[in-house]
Amino acid sequence: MGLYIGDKMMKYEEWSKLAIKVSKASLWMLHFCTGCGAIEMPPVMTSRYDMERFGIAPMATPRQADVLLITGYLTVKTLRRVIQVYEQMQSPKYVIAFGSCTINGGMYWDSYNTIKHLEKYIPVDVYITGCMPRPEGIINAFIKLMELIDEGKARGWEKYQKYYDKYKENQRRVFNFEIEGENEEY
Amino acid sequence: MKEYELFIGPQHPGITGNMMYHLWVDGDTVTKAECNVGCLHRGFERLMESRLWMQNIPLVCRICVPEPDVNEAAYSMAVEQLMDWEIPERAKYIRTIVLELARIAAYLMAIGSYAGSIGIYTIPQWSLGDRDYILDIFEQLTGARIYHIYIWPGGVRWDMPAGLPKLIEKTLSYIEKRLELYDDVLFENRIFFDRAIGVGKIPCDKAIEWGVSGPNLRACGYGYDVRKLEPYAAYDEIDFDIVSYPDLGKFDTHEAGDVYTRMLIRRLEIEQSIAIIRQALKKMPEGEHILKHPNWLRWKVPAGYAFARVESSKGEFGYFVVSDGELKPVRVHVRGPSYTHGINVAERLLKGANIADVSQILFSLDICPPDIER
Amino acid sequence: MKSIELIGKGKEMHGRAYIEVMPDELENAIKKLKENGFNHFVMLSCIDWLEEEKFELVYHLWSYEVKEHVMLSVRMNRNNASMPSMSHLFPQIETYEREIHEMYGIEFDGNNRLTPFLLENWHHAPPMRKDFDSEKFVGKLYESIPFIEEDENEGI
Amino acid sequence: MDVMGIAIKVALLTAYAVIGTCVGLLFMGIGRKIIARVHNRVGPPFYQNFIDVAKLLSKKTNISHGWIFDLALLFSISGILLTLLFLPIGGVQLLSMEGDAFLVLYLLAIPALGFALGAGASGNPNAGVGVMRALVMMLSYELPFIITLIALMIYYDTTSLATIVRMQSINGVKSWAITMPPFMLAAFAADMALQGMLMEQPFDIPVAPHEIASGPMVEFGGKYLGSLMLYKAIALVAETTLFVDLFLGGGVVAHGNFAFVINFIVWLALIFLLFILSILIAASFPRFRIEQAFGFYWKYEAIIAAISLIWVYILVIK
Repeated sequence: MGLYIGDKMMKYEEWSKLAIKVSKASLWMLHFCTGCGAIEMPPVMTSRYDMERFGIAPMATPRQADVLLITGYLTVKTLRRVIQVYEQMQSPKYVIAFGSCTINGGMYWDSYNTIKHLEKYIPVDVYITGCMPRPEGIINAFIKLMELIDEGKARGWEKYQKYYDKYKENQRRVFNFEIEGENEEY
Repeated sequence: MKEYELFIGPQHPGITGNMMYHLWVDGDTVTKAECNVGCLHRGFERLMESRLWMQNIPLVCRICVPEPDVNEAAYSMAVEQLMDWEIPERAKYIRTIVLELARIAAYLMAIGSYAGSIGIYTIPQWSLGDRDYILDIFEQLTGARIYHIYIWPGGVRWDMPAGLPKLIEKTLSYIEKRLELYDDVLFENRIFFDRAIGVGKIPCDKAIEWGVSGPNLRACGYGYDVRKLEPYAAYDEIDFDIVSYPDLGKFDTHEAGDVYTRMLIRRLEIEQSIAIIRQALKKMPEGEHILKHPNWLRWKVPAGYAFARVESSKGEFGYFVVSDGELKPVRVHVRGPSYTHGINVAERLLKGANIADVSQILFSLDICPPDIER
Repeated sequence: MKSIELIGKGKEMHGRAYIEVMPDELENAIKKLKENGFNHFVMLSCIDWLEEEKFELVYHLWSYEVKEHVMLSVRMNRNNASMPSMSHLFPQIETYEREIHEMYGIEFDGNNRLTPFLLENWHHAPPMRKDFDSEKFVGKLYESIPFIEEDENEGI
Repeated sequence: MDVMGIAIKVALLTAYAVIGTCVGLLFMGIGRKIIARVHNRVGPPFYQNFIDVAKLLSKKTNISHGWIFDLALLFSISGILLTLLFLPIGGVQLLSMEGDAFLVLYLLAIPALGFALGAGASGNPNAGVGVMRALVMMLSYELPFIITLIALMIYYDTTSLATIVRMQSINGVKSWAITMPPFMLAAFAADMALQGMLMEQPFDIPVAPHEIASGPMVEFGGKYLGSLMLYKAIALVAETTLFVDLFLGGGVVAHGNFAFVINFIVWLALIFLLFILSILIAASFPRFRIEQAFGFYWKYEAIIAAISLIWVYILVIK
């Protein structure tokens, strides 16, 4: 596959290099307000820190977005919505997860309703540590994501396609609060 | 057009955080609204029962994200009631200043997100940028931008640094100057009048029965404010007047309890808070900032029931704490103002509203879902 | 205190009136308080006293006129706990009853909206009961779900 | 017409379409920068919109909702492109005929119908509400716009856009329609209609994100959204050009051999100013409700337009 420009034929690889260049300079995000992290999103988007400098813009619907921001802890009820949103997004798509609670549960480590490791349910490309992450940290995460895209390492969406069955199984278990051995109705 | 169902949230620009409304719409009019919450339910109250009294301070501030300090204050006050502690004078004044700064920050955020919901994106950009200067003060005072963990049972964690009053004064006069700009663009805008007057009216005779509180109640013409009813911190020594309908200062008075009045009450209370902080800075005495406290790890609180309430930017915040004299609380129950505003009041107000007004009604009630679900 | 005089019993506790009533007296007590100026319903809490085998419901009311806070407390047995619903007196009681029904498993007769409120698909013990061990539950559910490791040899 | 002539014409048309798109994207980028300054921000680089479109067109999976959904976008883009090509740009007119003022009005309605088709096929209730609003908006702003157009037609006694532009360019700036008092009123009414056409506040009702999650665009993603952005860029150029042609003499100030270069630059400057005016209005006003917008156009704007029409009629009779 290729396209003639003058006497040079641009190969498919070159086109995809160009696509990588442009997709890294225009990351449209969907900031899913899943938890407290959402409070630091407005400062990042508005006049003090101004994310739009880097071509990052907030979007209204999942169809239009490239990056899904998981802003904070996820309850099981939210996870169901997050996965719906993630599946509606168009590839290539990336996930940035905020805060300690998405990494290992953070301060809600013994809560019955928050999932502890986001990685078990959807692939995550970049984590931001802290509670709360500072706006500088958020911008830093985006720049890291740009680097990863450039190096071709931000391939979470391909992993999701490849291990789709395993992810679905994990999601099904957590949605139904399925504990092996005790599934009788209370 | 036939009747259809519309799901708003949790991923929707026109929703106040992570919650959902299920609307039944006929043409342009909402015929029925049902609130669906629980997306933020972390089981806080369960977690607090399994942690020490002191370990709960970092937890409680996560209950209301835009204005975390009221939670620390209310929880500390409830514990102080059980302990029969009287906190030092200086700590009272510092608490007042912190709570009022947090109120200004929360109001700036509320005004910004309301303005976004009616489509004027300049105001959120300005007001959230200005809010950041208040977060800077917090950073100098407490070391954190959002979750301060600063108000403790028995006082405040650290004393106020010497140079801080100067910075606070500078920021306050900056915000005062900016408020005039907000007036020009939003609060004196003809289209704002057209959009907001008469929309989303809380019936004033029902307001108390429905459990409306805070600025939303004052917009209905009841001058009730916890800061006056049950003065906490240093509010009993500070001179201020409650802003309530129909006295809206330099703005025109229109209908009671509608979106317009609710937003203007918030706008006017920013000025009120600025005046309170100035007074408190002037009156603040020297002295200790915290009581001599026991070993937090082996701290037992006497048995009993205590209830403390504070006035947050969203309404009346209450903490009901039950102790049986052990290391851990038996029960901590949080009364969030959004619990009534977001479910009962919003469901009733949305019924019959125009679909274009749904989002502005929700934002003008200033619903904060984490304190509904906890 | 005014409320203690109205009901005829109770004691003061940290500046609040604490009144214990029997379940059958509850409706009349709330009605009486509401008619006498206690028109702001603050909240409805539930406490699980595991050792005593009791649930305690606390109805908090506030009067803007006399500036007084009342805690009306009702106790009931932990097994098959049920109470008549008070949602006809104050509309927001409906929501509190929904939550307590879900979190403690108390039935409220007369409340038609005891649908799942905060949790979805929940079929274990009501989580706010003291005999539900949150930490153990986390270990059994969330920690047992496997990570998805990438197969190094295959590549993507 | 010989083969060569047709080939040149086709090449010119393509060139204009490409120029129109690029100019639109560039202006949108500069507009974002200016709005960012109003917001106290730095803003994205001015070429950001080119990157955005390129990225959207390179997205991989694309969810379609059937062939009507695919066709609808094509419908919209071709409609707006045709409109652009029928308009005199800097005094140069490629496709022209008697009565093309009416034709342009009809062509301008095609994109809205395309959206209606696409949104209908997507089946999203938000899109449905958005399309209803878009159609009502069209109905509202067309009335004052048509009245001002009739006033112009009566004054210049023609239904051809090219003639209107030519008559206005006889004496350069002095003969522009906007210099005459009745047409000042008409220009005001038409500018408000332009605000509605460009879907900027206070008339961004069909795409209100907080109310209906960006309305008709709610189901467009990836390549579809990229095409939509291209459509928006062309629409911006076409609609502002229409205003320039009607009231500002099409930007024609010079006559002679290389005059078209100067005229082109003047045209570019004029549509840029119009666009900046429109986004500055957008930055300082909230959004109307749909019935308020309808009332605004049919009550105030239509009356202003009607006054100018009567005024012009009196002038012509004399």
